[in-house]
Amino acid sequence: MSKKDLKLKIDEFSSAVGSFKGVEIEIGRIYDDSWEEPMGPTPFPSVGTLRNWDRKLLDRYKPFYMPFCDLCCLCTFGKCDLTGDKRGACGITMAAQQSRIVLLACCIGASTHCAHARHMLDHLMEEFGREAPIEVALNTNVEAPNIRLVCGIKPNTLRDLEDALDYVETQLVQLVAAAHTGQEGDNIDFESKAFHAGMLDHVAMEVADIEQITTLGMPKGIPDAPMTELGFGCIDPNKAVIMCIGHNVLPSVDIIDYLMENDLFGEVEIGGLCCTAHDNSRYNTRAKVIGPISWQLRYLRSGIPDLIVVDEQCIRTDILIEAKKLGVPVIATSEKSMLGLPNRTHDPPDNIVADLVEGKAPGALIIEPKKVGEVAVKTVLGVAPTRKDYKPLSGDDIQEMAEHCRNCEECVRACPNNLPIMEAVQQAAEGNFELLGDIYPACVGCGRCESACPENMPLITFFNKGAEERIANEKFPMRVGRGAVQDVEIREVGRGIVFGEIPGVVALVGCANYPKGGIDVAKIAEEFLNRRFIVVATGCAAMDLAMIRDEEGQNLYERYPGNFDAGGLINIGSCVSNAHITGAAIKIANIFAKRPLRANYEEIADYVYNRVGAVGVAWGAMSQKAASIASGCWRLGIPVVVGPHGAKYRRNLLGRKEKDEDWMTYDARTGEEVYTGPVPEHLFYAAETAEEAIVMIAKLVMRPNDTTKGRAVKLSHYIDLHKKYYGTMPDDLQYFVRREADIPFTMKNEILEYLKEKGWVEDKIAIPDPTLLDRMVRRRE
Amino acid sequence: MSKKDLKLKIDEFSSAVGSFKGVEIEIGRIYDDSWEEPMGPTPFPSVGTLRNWDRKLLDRYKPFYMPFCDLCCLCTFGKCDLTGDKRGACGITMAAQQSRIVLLACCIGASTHCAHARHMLDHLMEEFGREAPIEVALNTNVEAPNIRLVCGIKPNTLRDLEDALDYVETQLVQLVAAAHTGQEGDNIDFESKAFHAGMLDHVAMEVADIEQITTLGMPKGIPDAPMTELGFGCIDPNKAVIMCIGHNVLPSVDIIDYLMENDLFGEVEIGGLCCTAHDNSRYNTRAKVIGPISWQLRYLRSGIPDLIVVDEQCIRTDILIEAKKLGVPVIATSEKSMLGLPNRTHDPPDNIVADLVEGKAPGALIIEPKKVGEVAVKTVLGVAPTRKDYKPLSGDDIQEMAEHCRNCEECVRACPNNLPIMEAVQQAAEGNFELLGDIYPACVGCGRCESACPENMPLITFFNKGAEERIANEKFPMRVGRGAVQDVEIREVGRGIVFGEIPGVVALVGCANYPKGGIDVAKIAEEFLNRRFIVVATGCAAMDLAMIRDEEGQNLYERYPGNFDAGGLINIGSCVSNAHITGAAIKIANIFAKRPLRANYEEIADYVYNRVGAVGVAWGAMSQKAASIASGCWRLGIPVVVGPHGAKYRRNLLGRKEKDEDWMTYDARTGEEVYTGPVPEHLFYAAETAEEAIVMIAKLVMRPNDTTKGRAVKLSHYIDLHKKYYGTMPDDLQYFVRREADIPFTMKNEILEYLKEKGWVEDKIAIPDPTLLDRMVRRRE
Amino acid sequence: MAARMIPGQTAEIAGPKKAFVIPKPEVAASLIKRAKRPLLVVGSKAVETQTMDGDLIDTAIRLHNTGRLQVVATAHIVGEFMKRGAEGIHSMQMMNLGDRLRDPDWRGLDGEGAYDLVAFAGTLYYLEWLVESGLKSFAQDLTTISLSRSYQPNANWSLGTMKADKWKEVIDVIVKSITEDN
Amino acid sequence: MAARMIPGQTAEIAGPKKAFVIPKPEVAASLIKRAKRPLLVVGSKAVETQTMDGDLIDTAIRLHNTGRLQVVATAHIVGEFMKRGAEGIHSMQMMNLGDRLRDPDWRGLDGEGAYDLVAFAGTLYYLEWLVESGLKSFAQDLTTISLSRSYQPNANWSLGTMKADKWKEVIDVIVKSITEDN
Ligand code: SF4
Ligand code: SF4
Ligand code: SF4
Ligand code: SF4
Ligand code: SF4
Ligand code: SF4
Ligand code: SF4
Ligand code: SF4
Repeated sequence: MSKKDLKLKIDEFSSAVGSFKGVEIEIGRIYDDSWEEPMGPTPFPSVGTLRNWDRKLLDRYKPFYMPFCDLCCLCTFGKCDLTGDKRGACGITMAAQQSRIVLLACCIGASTHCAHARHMLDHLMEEFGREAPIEVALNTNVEAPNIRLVCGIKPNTLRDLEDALDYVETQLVQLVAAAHTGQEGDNIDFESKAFHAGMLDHVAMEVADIEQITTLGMPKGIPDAPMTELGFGCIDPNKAVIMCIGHNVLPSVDIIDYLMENDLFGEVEIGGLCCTAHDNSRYNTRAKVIGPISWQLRYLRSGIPDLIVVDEQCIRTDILIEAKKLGVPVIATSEKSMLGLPNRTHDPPDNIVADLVEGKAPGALIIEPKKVGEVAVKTVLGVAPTRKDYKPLSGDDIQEMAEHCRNCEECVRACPNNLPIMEAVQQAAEGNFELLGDIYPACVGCGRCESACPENMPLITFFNKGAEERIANEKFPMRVGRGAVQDVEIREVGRGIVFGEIPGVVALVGCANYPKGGIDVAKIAEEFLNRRFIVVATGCAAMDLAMIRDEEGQNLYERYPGNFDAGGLINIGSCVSNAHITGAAIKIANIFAKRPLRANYEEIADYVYNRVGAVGVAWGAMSQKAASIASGCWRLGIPVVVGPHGAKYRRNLLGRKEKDEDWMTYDARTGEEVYTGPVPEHLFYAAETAEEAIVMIAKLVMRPNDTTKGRAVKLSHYIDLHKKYYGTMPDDLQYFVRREADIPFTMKNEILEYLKEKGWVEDKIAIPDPTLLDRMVRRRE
Repeated sequence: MSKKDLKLKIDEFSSAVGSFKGVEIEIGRIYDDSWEEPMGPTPFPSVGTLRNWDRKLLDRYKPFYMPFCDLCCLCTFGKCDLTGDKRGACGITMAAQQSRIVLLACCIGASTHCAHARHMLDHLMEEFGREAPIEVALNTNVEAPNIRLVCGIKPNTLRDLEDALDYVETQLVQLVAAAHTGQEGDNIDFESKAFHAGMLDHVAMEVADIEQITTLGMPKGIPDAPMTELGFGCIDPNKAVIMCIGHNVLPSVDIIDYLMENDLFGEVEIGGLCCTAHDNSRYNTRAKVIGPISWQLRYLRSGIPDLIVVDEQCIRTDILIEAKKLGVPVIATSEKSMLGLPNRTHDPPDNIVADLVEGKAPGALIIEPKKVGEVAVKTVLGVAPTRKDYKPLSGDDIQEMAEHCRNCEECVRACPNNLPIMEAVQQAAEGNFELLGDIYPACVGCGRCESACPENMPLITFFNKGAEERIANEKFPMRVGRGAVQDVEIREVGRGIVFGEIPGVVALVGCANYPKGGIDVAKIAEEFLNRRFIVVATGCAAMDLAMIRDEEGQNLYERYPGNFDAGGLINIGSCVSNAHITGAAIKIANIFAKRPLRANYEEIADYVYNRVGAVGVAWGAMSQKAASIASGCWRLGIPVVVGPHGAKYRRNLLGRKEKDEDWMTYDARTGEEVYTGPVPEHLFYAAETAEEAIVMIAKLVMRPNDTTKGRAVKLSHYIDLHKKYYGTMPDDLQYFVRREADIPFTMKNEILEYLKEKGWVEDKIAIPDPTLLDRMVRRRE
Repeated sequence: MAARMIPGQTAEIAGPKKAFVIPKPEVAASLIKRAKRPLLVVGSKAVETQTMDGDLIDTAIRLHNTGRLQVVATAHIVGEFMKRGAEGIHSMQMMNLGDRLRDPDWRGLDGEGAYDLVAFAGTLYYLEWLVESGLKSFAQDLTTISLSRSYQPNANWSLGTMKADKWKEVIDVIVKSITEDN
Repeated sequence: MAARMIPGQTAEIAGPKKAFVIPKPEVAASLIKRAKRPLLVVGSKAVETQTMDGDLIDTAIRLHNTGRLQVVATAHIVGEFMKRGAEGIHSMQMMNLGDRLRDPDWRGLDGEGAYDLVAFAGTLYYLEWLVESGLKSFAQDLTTISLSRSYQPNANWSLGTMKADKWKEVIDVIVKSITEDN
């Protein structure tokens, strides 16, 4: 399959059938005809193809801009002040500028996954052959819902994935171009372009995860994926410890292979941070998961690692400085992140090992994973013995240092969460490390406090000291990422989700930029698991939710099963596995509802939007990748809730529930436009507190298509949670109760009374066969 | 030619030779074997391939960072304060952050050209066939020096260009990914990546210009390209006036064709701004060139245009607001810049025309160029009569408005060039418009003053009024862009350039963000033309240098011939034509010096760097495209001088002439490392004044390879210009005079005395066969 | 008043248009008193913010009781007010509120008309910074006041950065002054 | 002195670390006088900048003649000094100068050692802004003073924004104070 046409002139051709001269073959677009589904309306959509769909959504969910800066500094006409109704030297307005930055962020995010997928694919095709057949999940025909939906192709082998990447790359370059000075001028068109980038991102992520699942023997969508260990406490510091950071599993795979082949797991511990950790554990559960992105600095400061291997994405860019403090070498493995290290890819391994062990070089760049495997293991075995005497700061050291505190408060001002660092340091100066320890769980580990401190106090190390005991106990089980949701699972739950009887699917994804620590993610998960929502998780969130135990000492992974069903807690995998979450939504439309999938984006998104009660939650969303992932969800009609730092993404996409005219929907049966109420109320929403978020999530799972039974279930959770966290009844039930039967039985009287006050009229809110697409109307009345 | 491997299974195949079943053909990389040159070392280089070369340059020319902002706001961990030695929450340092933004800017720039090339190519292949043979320039074999050099392929037909774009897209996505939070951490590696983006940009530009030259009958490198008219004064306001803005010629081509076919040039005037104007005039000289980017707003305010057609890049994003003030409709033609307009691509032309003429819609988005042609012409013919009564502001109006000035100085504070706007307004309030008129030539037309004015005074219109008379006379001849430099020209001048006897090639390129108006560009050009340098120009600069006349009323295009030879003034073309400038430098190495070209980047760049006395000058460099174009020059060893606003590109790349150890060069003959002096002294340099720039340019053309005769010529210009503009002898001749014979004869005594004072020693500076590449050493002694 | 134009968080700096520092508490009070329809926004940090009255919830209740302004609790904290017996406190989340405040047609929490002044207190610093940034550019007719202990550059008016004790006093003076007749 | 921390160009705002406003001319003078090796940078706008002495070139010559500091002319303007008979004025372009000032090993224009203080006057506002930004982050031990008529946030010390007449007076006081013995 190739999107290029092709003209071959073969001067001489000889094969078993005979030999010929001057054969000329001309072939147009070649599509795999083994896919009987006819081509849908929008194969390989360009920047403008889905604009009408985007504008439908953006008309309901208007951006509320919160400029993160009043200026634009993107060209030498700048800086331009865009405050209020000022325009830049290029004519741009504040609204367009904010959206432009959103677009850029989404392009960076999608490029990151796409570049990662491309890089891995080149490598994996070389190793496993271009024709290696794709295998994603057991009991699954729809192997690549995003690719099928967007591109209109059905990949069978690794090389088919290239066509998807070619397309994504071409489109991304178009989008990046649109951010140039003097290009797009309309903020809503910028938003639409950001949606496009998001959609592309899900294609790229799908490619990336398919590649690695196919070739590296990662779990193929199995609900009972094996358990691995997570946390500081799971690393045996008596072994030589390799710490792998990033998002590209390939170098780590070769480290693990080398350890296996040489039977060295008894001597060497390999622990990972961020997505590399997820993917390592999907590859081999002997690889330990240290923790999410926020643990990088604090784990380094523990002094435990003897070697650091970084690949790409979300690695601390000052890793060399930090490594130097520890006296451990760094191996960089990606052209995207070369860190100024000399390229030793073509040097003999033992030379590199010698230089690293002897400390002649602070690190090495090795692009070839196989060589990384050998060099890393040999190096760590050489380095570890030299670090036996390494001692982290003692309590006395810390007390002594703390005495130099100038009370300048710079640390607090630098802290994104305003943690009481100065106070804790002052306590420490008196030998009391309690407050330091209290900071630990709320701290996102960013190190800005240290960087700001005029006394250069190693504050992260201080917090570690304060939390010593806690850290020793940080050891939790985690089901490894299982990858996609199986077709057979979709078939079983599709009905329940679409009619609302399974109250919703909550996807906990993204990074660890939490306002109050990772524990909130676990609380959110627990609340919805208790209520038998389906909870799926990826990335840092999937780690953080592992970190609470109940009275019996069990964590959520132990208490809830891993199947995609009500009350299931599914670790999908690393960040690229997020494509399986949108994939599952797409598959509900395709497999359960039998909507045509191929290149049929609008219809599927319309289906998901109106029927699938899924909500994305990125409580600590930090990165540009998180921005593009969310953006891909929006275009597909899935609302996303973020934490308060998420407001820094420069705008929310907010519905106005009280504006009846905003919530008109076609009834596909009749063509009539009917009022369906504000469901879902928002498309992108930053909550101030976890409590607010929980209640909002419960509200956002409502869909026009809910049956009365389904709506009643959803409303009962919403009301219950509102009472629990706000201490009051919601004040907006009139928008969600469509008829009496929607009211949860146990609350009927109370609610009817409330509704009467609000002037509620039964049947004002319709329950149509809902669609936003004119063309989905089956007949007009 | 395709970079993909290919496996074809043909179930049935029937042709003249017979018919077969089940043929399976497997083909690896297919290269065109009609190119006998063997493949060089670096075909399709990846992000890291040329890193060593970059580091050699960046070791000499270290970035001096001038942070344009102390913060980073790229992720929700931010904003982070990076001042001094602070690090961001991701660990990034200030230096790396500045380079990261540079990388992003270069990626945006290169993406813009690449996306443009891709978009045009899709369209042109449809119209002219995928197999349309490439024709770039007369008397030329090396049709695509950048593509050959970088990719290692030799394009024969339009479709071959796709391979180059596929490559550029893949690489750009890798580079954008590297800007993600937590990827690259080393500032020099960021710079190297920015160089990579720049190199890719030149490939993309080359593709774009080859496409349009090949298919649209643009001049094929002819020295005597036809003259066209440039300026306000060349538009006949009595005709219906279409104003085309941007960089994509395709919609304009169809407007011109429609005018030709319907014989309407008597009634309709088509004028262009920015590169669309260049390319229109290359297509058909009846299309007029209004002016550079800076004239957009002022030309709009003249009230003359009756219809605005925008395509992409460098268009004012507030064009709809401005158009509304004039009462003229806008046609947008690109998915990159949809401006919120409804997509009318599939509506019947006459419906669109009716809506636009009747003012029912402020504009329309029409993606199909053919339809743009028809709609634009019909619309302008409908609109123009309704605008007959349009009057721009009268002197009385302006005086009356000026009286409301609050003396708040906000206009001046908003002005990038601190022009005395308030004073001029105050004069105007007294009926004296002189100072307003004085602002006109120095103003870059950005409109920020207006936007800042609390009284909303239309200040641009005020300046127009003040310069009324001048404007009426703004009508200059300009030779249209001729495209590439012919191989045969290279053969003739190669020797003179490489040995320094032609003192240098000065390329005046880029945008119009001038510190004191466009006249400086003309002055720079004139100075070097007088001295028989080769002066080439593109983009806005090629327009601005047209705008001075000598006493006989002749401008530079009239006074200097258009051939690529000493004293020639060559309008190369639009921004994408910049690829021909690097192309010419590459061809000198290949054609004159017979260095192998194919995928041989380092050697060619090393040659250009050490031997070709070319300097890029982007006096008004504004855009991200300008950043990437410059970046592509640096990697190829060509220094670039910008105006003072260019310092906003966040860093300069500066040599330190006094550090002898920085200027060591291999002698390819012996392998010895010898001191060759600081030539060229800088790689990227922002000058404060045009005078400073002129002297610096004269200095930067020196190269280690200069013959004594060549060096003497170059030194004489340098000294002469220094005396002229600084009023003194240069104080750094000791770094440039290698032996007595280098000293310009007429100045010998004076200079020898000066050198003696400085302790100059003859022969300290070597004249080797210079190279920075170890592998170019022919034998070791 | 030892007010300083130094923002709470280091990098959340002021843009070209920045809040006037409220020179003394009475000015804040008089801005609020002179407003036709003022709204006090109480954020999620109110419970942990100590004031002379106890915490900021208590202070907000005291202000609420003057009847001179409406009070809205953001996030989930309206329950805190109810626990303490306050009635008529509105509840609306920060994003919903910000989005409506920039809409000149919005009729307010009570449906009676648009607000002309909004004061913020007890918020997450950066969240207030962002919402006020949105209002600065997209609700130019609305007056915003930050009663934060740290300078909030994106408000129209802001208290300067000061110590906790000083701030308590300042808030108390403001409340007293509003409570007083005229 | 009616000094204001408002930058000359609207959008060239201050970052988290910003210049102290020089409270009175004498402070600027005393900073310069106390410096071991001060350098005065005179930019390309000097000729069009009026001072009590005539223009800024004249003022710079007056300062130069005190022997208390070195003077360097940027861009091409050293010729202006020579025309007026000044000797020993250095010439170096802004980029070359900025690049060297951040190098602690640079021995100065006279080869005698590093400067500890650099004062800027008569520059293009934005160019000074940028160069001082570079020095703020990459030459943290160097003290920079802006004598610009508008506040320059990236210097260590800057005059505040003031009217042209006022500025002339201020500059004159500074020069006088430097000229005086101690
Ligand atoms: S947009 Fe970001 S980098 Fe640019 S000026 Fe604002 S805060 Fe600084
Ligand atoms: S892109 Fe536009 S708003 Fe931004 S700096 Fe350039 S001219 Fe100003
Ligand atoms: S490391 Fe923790 S305490 Fe320090 S600034 Fe970051 S979040 Fe705050
Ligand atoms: S920044 Fe350092 S010195 Fe200042 S208060 Fe914090 S810990 Fe103390
Ligand atoms: S990218 Fe790094 S420096 Fe920039 S805001 Fe994010 S964490 Fe801070
Ligand atoms: S339009 Fe001209 S005068 Fe106005 S701000 Fe721009 S450059 Fe200055
Ligand atoms: S901004 Fe407007 S009102 Fe203010 S000084 Fe300038 S022209 Fe006058
Ligand atoms: S030279 Fe610059 S401003 Fe002019 S058209 Fe090209 S990119 Fe635009």
